Amino acid sequence: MRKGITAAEAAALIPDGASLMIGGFVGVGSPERIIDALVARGARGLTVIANDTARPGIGIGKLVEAGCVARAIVSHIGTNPVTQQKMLAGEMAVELVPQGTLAERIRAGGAGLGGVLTPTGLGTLAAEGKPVIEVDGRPFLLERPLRAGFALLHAQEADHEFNLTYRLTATNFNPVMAMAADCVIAEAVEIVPVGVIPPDAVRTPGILVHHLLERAH
Amino acid sequence: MRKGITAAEAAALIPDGASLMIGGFVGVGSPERIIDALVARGARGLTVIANDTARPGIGIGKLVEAGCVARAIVSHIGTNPVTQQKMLAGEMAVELVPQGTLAERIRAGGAGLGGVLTPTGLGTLAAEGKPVIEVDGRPFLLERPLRAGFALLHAQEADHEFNLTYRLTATNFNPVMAMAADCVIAEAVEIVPVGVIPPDAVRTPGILVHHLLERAH
Amino acid sequence: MDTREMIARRVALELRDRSLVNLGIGLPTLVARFVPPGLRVAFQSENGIIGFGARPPEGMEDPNLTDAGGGFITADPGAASFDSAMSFALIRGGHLDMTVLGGLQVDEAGRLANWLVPGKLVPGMGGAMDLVTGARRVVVAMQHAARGESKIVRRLTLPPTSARRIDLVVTDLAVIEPRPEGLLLRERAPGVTVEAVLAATEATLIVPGEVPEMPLARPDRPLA
Amino acid sequence: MDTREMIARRVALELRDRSLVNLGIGLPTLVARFVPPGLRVAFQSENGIIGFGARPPEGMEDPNLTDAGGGFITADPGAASFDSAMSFALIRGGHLDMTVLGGLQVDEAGRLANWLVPGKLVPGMGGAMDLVTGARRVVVAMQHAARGESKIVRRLTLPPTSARRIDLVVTDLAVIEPRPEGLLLRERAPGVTVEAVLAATEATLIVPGEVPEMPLARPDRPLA
Repeated sequence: MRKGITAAEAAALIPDGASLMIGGFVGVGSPERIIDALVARGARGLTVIANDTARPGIGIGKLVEAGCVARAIVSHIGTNPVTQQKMLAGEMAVELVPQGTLAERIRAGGAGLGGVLTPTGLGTLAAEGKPVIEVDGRPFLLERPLRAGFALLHAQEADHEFNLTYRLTATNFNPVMAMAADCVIAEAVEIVPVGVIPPDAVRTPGILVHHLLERAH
Repeated sequence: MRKGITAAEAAALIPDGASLMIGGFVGVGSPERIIDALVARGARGLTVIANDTARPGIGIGKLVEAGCVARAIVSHIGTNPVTQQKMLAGEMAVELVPQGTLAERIRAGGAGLGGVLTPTGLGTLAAEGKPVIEVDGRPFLLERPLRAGFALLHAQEADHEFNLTYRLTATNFNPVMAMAADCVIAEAVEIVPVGVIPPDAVRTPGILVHHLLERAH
Repeated sequence: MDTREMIARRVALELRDRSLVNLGIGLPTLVARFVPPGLRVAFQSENGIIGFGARPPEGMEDPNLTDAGGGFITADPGAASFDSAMSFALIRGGHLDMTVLGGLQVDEAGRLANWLVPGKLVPGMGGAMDLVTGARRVVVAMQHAARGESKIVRRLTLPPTSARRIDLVVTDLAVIEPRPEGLLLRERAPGVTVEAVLAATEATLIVPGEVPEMPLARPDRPLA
Repeated sequence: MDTREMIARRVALELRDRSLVNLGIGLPTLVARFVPPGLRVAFQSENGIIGFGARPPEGMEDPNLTDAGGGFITADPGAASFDSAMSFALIRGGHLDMTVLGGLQVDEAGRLANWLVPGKLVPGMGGAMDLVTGARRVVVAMQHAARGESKIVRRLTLPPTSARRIDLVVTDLAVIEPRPEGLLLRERAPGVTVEAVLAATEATLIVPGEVPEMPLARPDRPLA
């Protein structure tokens, strides 16, 4: 049985300038309590690796608006005009990665693979500066693995050994990010006793999770 | 709602000389009914891609004993002395692949990736003849994707849209193989109505499965 | 019928039974409303679900069940959900039978540009590059022209989404099939002449002897 | 106490609280019996489970729940199961804190050979190459010699399992730590002299001023 921490304690673990992977897809499946605590402590200079920057007022959008984010590595910013304004104003750097490549680069970072060989992006701006490797006569882009100092996850259920489940489309990037960071912090909708989640339903084994937010009061 | 087929019908779909991925780990999680039907129809010249060749009388071991297998691409044959004898007698070719590399090569085959960059096997016999790619100054072996004509799977539950679940350590290679073959044939311990398996419990979406064995009589 | 509906109805005729289809945001989403009766099509949303249905009634939305644009959806019986790595393994691995996407330009080589207008706001490619590269069939659904300028061009002036040649373009004026030898004019919209299509098109089109009118429903199942 | 139990007891002292550990087939499996009390160690089996327990009573075996050798196991509360791709992502990705494996030879560079004897039957590497390459700490548990020949050799004569230098060797005679400068003799088995270890070892060992006797239990928790 492991003890949870508060959202403020989680935010205090994350120094200014840290790199964070944050689960979520247009805000669905993002760890809102940890994000709120990061905004509350006035975090600065963060690098955020995520699918997108959500919308103003939602998920990662709150970090962007509060000026916490110096750099975003994402597949799109189309849903967040604040990110676009900050990028054009030079207040925030944005690196765009095709969504499938982003998922696979994070997976490679967590799985100890040296990179990703993908056909996606060949012949486009996404290929600029990247090696092309031929395998059996077909060209593939070599994309580098991604890791981060922290992964901030949104789970559906957690048990007191920090095993996690995810729900429907709130799953998205959370499981791959759980493998690819030095420190993994999760918040869950529900915390259940150990043994309640069947072994086959666990999507992230608790041994991968360093901290779990205690129940919200 | 889709209709199942018999084991004999499944075996009739698979021509002599076909390449098959077969789920299972020392026989646990192998599709025994399809295997029995292949033995019964006297299949010949098969290439089997699997973790291992199980034990005599069990799973893939039955195919080996019956002389159905011309070539095996596996991580070990240590549990099956019949495979070892056939290999030494020149009746069967055996290609050994590190287990994690085998899983990842199959995953790459199913995920449209050009190959796998792994540190496993560097400086060993497993590296012979394979390119070494440097990424950020670290060397990785480039291993090629694996695909097969057929994947033969063992599932726990299937519904009538052929969505599949797996159970405990009978899961093993089944889910990755479901992605990496031209024709996917599954047998399940239980067949349940559509809608009974929650979306989050489905491990292989039914759209990937071409045929399901009807209930055993 | 507005032109958006017309385009969606024509694209829907490209759907095949028991296929897995991804619809892009905007016009392509409309295609789901016109699935020919009797066809069982599984729709994938790249944020992680196969087998989703229309927006639920008010008050029955689930915050954990949305499409790639963040809009609420429902799950049909037999739906399956999964993470982003699996979702794009399906897309990149050739398991997606068809994707329908919007477009900014298609050129004579059949290349699509649909993610970036240099000098303007940069939304990002999202899943578009993977979809165009990985889907077995790529259908582009778009207006033939924007602000008076043809979107079917000789050569892309906007950055391509993929080097891959797409399979079909359906516009408010025509159905065009990119082939190795060039853009083939397959059909014209109801009431639109071949000459009108050519006049509205910057690219050179290959015009066969007969160019039939675009069907908007299957002959055996007339338009409702 | 036989030498296998002695080796397993000594290896068990290398276990750390809240760590993820993979035990190879054979001698290494015994280590699970000697987990120091109070330590919570999660054992992984590479066929797809974390948190498994001992063989169940007769009649309670589950055909879907076995270890990597095919032997029946149980699931502890909080266990998690997964597929082979995930299992080796854990191993290769540095999530496995320690693996304990058997060995055929360890050489002065700290390289391990444990999967192939040329000219004999070829069992295959199974998961060994991934485990040795990927685990944060690799501990080899083996007899010091086989048929009179030292298994701690100057240079491997058998094919290596990985180019990686392993972290510790525990034998019936000694505990040896491969370091960049060579093999350091850390401990000797109870009642065995340094001279006896050196005489039984083909490789050159670095011998510090004092070589203590191998502990078989933690000082605060004496051997039961």
